[in-house]
Amino acid sequence: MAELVFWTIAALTIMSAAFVVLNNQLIYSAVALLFTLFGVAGLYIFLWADFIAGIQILVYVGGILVLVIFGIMLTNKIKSVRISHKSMQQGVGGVVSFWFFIFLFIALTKAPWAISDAIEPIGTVRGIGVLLLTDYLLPFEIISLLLLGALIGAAVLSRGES
Amino acid sequence: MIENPMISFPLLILFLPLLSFLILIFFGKRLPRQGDWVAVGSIVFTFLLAVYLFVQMLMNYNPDFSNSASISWIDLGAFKINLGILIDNLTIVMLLIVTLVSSCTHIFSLEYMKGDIRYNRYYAYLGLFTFSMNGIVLADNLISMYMSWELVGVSSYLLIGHWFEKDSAANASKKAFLTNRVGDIGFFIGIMLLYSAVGAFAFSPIFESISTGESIAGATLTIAGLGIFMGAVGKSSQFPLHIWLPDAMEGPTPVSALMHAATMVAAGVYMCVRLFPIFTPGALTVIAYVGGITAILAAITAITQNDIKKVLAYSTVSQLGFMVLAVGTGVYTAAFFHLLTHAMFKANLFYCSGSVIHSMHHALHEAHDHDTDPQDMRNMGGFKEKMPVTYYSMLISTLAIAGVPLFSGFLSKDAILAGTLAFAQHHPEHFLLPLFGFSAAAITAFYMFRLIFMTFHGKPNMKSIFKDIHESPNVMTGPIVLLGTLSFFIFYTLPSNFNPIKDKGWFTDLIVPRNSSVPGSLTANEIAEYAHHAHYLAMGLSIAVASVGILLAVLMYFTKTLSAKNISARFGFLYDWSLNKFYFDENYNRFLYQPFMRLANTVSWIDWEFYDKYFINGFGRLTKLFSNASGKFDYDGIDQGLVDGFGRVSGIAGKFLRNIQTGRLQNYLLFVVAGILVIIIAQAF
Amino acid sequence: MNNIDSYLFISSMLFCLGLFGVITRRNAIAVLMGVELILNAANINFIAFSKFNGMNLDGHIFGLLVIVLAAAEAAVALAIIINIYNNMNTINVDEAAELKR
Amino acid sequence: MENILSLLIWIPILGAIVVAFLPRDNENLVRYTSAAVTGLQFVVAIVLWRKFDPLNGSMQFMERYEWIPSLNISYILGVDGLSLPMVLLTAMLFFIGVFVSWNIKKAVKGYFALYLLLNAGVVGVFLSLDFFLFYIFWEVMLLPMYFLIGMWGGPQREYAAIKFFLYTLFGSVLMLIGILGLYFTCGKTFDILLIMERAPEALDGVLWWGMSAAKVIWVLVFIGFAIKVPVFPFHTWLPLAHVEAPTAISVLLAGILLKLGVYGIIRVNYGIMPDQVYWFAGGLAFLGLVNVLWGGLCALAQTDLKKLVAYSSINHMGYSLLGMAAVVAAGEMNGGDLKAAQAGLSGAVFQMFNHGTISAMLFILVGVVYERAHHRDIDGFGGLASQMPIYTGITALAFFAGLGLPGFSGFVSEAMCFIGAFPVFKTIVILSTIGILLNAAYFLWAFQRVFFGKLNEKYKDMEEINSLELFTVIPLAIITLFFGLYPGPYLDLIKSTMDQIIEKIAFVATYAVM
Repeated sequence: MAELVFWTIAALTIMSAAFVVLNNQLIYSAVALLFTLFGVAGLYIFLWADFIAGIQILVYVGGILVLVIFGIMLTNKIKSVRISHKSMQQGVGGVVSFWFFIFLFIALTKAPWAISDAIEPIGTVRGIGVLLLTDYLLPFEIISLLLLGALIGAAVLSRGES
Repeated sequence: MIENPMISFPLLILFLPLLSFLILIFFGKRLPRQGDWVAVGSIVFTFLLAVYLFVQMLMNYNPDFSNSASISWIDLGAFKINLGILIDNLTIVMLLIVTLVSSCTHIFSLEYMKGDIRYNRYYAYLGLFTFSMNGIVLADNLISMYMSWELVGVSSYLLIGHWFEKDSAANASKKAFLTNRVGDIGFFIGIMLLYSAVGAFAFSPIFESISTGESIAGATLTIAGLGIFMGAVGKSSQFPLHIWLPDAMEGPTPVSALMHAATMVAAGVYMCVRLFPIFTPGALTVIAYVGGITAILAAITAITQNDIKKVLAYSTVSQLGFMVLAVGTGVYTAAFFHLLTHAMFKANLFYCSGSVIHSMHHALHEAHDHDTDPQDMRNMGGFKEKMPVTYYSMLISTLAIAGVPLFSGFLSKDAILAGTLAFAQHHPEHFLLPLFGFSAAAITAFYMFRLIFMTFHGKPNMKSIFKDIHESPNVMTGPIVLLGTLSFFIFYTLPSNFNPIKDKGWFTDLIVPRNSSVPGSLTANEIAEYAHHAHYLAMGLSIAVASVGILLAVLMYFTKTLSAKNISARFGFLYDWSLNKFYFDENYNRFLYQPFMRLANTVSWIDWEFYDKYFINGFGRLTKLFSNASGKFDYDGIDQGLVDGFGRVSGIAGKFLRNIQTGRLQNYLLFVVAGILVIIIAQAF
Repeated sequence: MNNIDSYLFISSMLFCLGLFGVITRRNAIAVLMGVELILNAANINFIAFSKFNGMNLDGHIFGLLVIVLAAAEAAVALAIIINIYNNMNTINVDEAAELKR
Repeated sequence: MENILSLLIWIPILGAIVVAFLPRDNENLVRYTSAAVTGLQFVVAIVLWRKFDPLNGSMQFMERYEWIPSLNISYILGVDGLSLPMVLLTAMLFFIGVFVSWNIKKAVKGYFALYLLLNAGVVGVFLSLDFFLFYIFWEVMLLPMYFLIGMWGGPQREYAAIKFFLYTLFGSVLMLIGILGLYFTCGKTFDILLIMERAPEALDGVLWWGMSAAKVIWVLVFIGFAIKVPVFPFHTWLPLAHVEAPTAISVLLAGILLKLGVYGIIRVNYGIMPDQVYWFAGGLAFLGLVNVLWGGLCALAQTDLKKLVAYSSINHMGYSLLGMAAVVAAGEMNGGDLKAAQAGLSGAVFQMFNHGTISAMLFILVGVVYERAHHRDIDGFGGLASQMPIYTGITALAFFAGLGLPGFSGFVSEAMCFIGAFPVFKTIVILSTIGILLNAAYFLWAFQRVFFGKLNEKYKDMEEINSLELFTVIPLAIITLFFGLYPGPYLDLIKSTMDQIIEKIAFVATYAVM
């Protein structure tokens, strides 16, 4: 059962991702991205990463995706939902991407991964919290600063020339 | 050491005038009466100290008295200079002369310089002069003597140039300093020669070392002596450097009396007397000739001068020549004796001339006449009644300088002439020396009486101002009377002798000649012996020549039985030469000064216009040429050919590759990924 | 679902799709979406390795950081895009080929 | 106080940085800051002087830090009797120079920043005991000078600046070759003291292109320093640079930068290659003679007051060269005359100090009259003595000091140079005494033309020298007078160091004779 669910989610993720990159209408791409993000969140759950999954939905779906949609709307004179956008060098791009995937696939099957088993934790939040405020305090602070900088930068940039 | 009055008093005498100089130069303008009382007070005080020393000397009556003290000035281990003072009878007498004449000058100037625009400076410089002159007198070594020597030159420069608004005064001061410097160079070379041989600057080690004859002797010593003597030539205005002294009369008359008659110019003679032991017979011969020639040349020049101060100036030069002649013939104490008497009567003569000029000046001022020269004797005449004190005092001094018995000059001049005569008797080849001496003596008598007659006798030549001529005030006549009195013989022959024609007295007792340090020279005794033998002959001759001189002057200028015009016309070129001072200035100007300036200009031209412009900048131009050539090669050959060849190849390649550079980010990304693929493939195989 | 290969397979697929999107899309926002896909693929790897390496929470931390980074990136990128749009009236990356000039 | 020497160098550098960050508009702040910086340096220099032990002739207050170990380059500082008076003079003149340049109007901030940098360079050269450091400071000095002449100078300033720059650069390149020669022959070290120890043996018998290496290095280094002195054939940059530079810079050029040449010759040539002194002394004395006469004659012919003073510098440095040549008197073949050697070398060092104070005074005074009249033509004045008595008095004092009047320090040192050089170089010294006359002639003639005679109507409203200008001249006048009357303190300060140098040179002679 779990196996089935897993593969369903995997398929949903891949399919919607394909839709994102292949579809010609921007808004549809954005909506397809929603499914991809949800799918990835699902995969996180399978990976016992409950906290990350939550964050994935909160930040990606709640934040980034909304931002993207706003972006789309702000940059197009919307007359209909069908905001078309063409692609280019699809042939060459496809070939290169495909061969890239082939090589990655070969690599991941051939690589001798060091695996060690573990039991499912009761929750990861506590562990992450401890780690963030002990070992990873500096990255945490830096990323906060970065975020702050990005916020200010974004605000300054989008204000335009005035 | 400092408690000893024989050391501390001379030091006071030395430094008090310096103190006065410093006070006046910095605060003179702010002091009441511009501070003249500071200067006069300090100098009179030093005079009293000098009198004290003099009295001490008379009371001791010790001809060998000597006292010295010194401090270390430079001490580098081996190289040492000690500055010190040396006090013996010679020094004390000289100090007395300097302070006496200096005091008189200070007092005399109170009236003479009244209302001058730089009154305080004038007194300050007098202080500086007195300090440096005392420095020469007291020096116990060559270095301090040389230092004071130069300082005297500077104060002379400042005082001659006191009225620097006049170009002639400015020129004269510069000329005086530079001419003195020429002499100083010789002096300094002499010092270096002595030091490098002896290794000391102080007099006594030098004398000792010379007397051993090992460190320095022969020609070197002669040259060293002549070098030192060159200093005296400059300072005492001897031929051929005598040209500055007559010009120096541009300074105020009291200054001329102090410096250019009594003290500063006597410094050279004083130095020769002080350093007599180092002169070799060869050097002494040269000295004697220099003195002789100076005496006669200057005397001849003095005959025709009309400026009252110029006559006195040439007379001074001539008298200094006498003294140097005496040093050269070995009777150096006679030279010093003449220095002493000459200081008194010549200073007095200058004061008297100053008094006359002062009076003339006032009279001209009253008459609103600014063009007439107040110093020209042709504008004077008949002042005898108007200025009796000046007249009689001047007459006495004139009698003294002419060498008339009963007066001081007779004694000293006689001693010199006796020495000269004795010298010639023993060295007949030098017969010219007494000839110079006696003829100069005759001429001196002549021109001095010419001066007296032209100024005080006869009819007034300028009626317009005659009524305003009057006797000078007491501060001026005081020094005149004092120094006039001192021209009598009696002051020099006391206490043992009242005979007016014998020079024996305190002076000859206390200032005794010493043997020369140079091995093989005549001893002092021998010289004295010879001179003694010649004494009566010399005395007779000197009285005779003086009478001839005076008689001629009387005939020509008093009774006018002989016409001066006719005689001058008969002598023709000699008169011309005398009137033009033997063309010294003109010839120096043409053969020394002008070529020198041309040399300077040429050197400067070579330096700036030629050497720098063409040679140094030529390097620059050469470099530029070279760099142009290499630049051409660089550009055309290497750059255009080789480097641009690469460039062109890459240009073509670039044009081809440019097509790939689309400027689209995604293209580049594609290439990146493709590149990664290629790498992976390459890795795989 | 219990071996790492499957997760890696999914993530590599997601990565290649994202790459394809970044390479081919003209619209800058679409390119941005491709970038998001790539970031997600990377994140999956982090979390997967974290699980199969003895439930090491370090991977989670990195995942978290990546998400924050993505958020920041999206914000800035969109701001830039809007700015470009205001200036050039297009957000097609090939039209805004300033690099070529 | 451990690092008092570093303090001397770094104070002005920090000062330059501070000045560079001051607001451009507040010119007075810039001036006061510079005055404070140089004043502080002066105080430190005085402290150094009080702590200095004059009985010890070797280096004192040594500082030594590794800098670039791979090339054996270190940061070594030290001071001895030769450099201490120069450091004092430098600190004092730079302090005074700030007030001399008080009236600079153009780009005040830049001027003072460069000025302080120059200060650091000069002090650095005097203090550094590592050739690499020495050379760096030598070049550091050059650059600000170029700009100070080139931007704040007179009408021909660019030409003068570039000429100065190229001339000096030419010299320093030759010097660099010499330094590298020493570096490679003496075991790859830049440490001057170490080279001093090793050089006589290391250079003994070494031949380069068939010539003795020691002689080649001597000549190379000598030319480098000779240009700074300046010695006769390399002197033509000096009048131009002096004339065109602003007053304060002329003061520093004459007062300190020329001394670097003499200092360098004594420190490097004498210190490192004492055996070659005998070979070169005759030439040195001859160059001294040429300097004296050539400079004197040129000065006599000048009509520009500043140029006259500039040529008088050439003339005066000639005496110093003469004195330096006198050291050889200590050698055995010259009779081991220690007296003459001491007199000559100390005289030369003293002369360079005295010329520093006297020529500084002269340039300041020329600057004063130039500021009022805007020209320096000697014949264009006349009678100023009646209008400006104080100025005249001070100028007379400076001129008399310049012509070597007893009572002023110049006399003492000139006399010592002459007396020292006389036993060995009789003819040369006798000829160069003509210089005494030339000195007097050009100074007095100029003095007469400017100050004597009737007052030129144009200048009847000329202002008297003001108190700021007096403040800059009077200390120099006092020093000149003091050392003229009592040279003891100065000579005691340098005595031990001079003795060491002489001893070394004398020792080498006995060694060479064996």
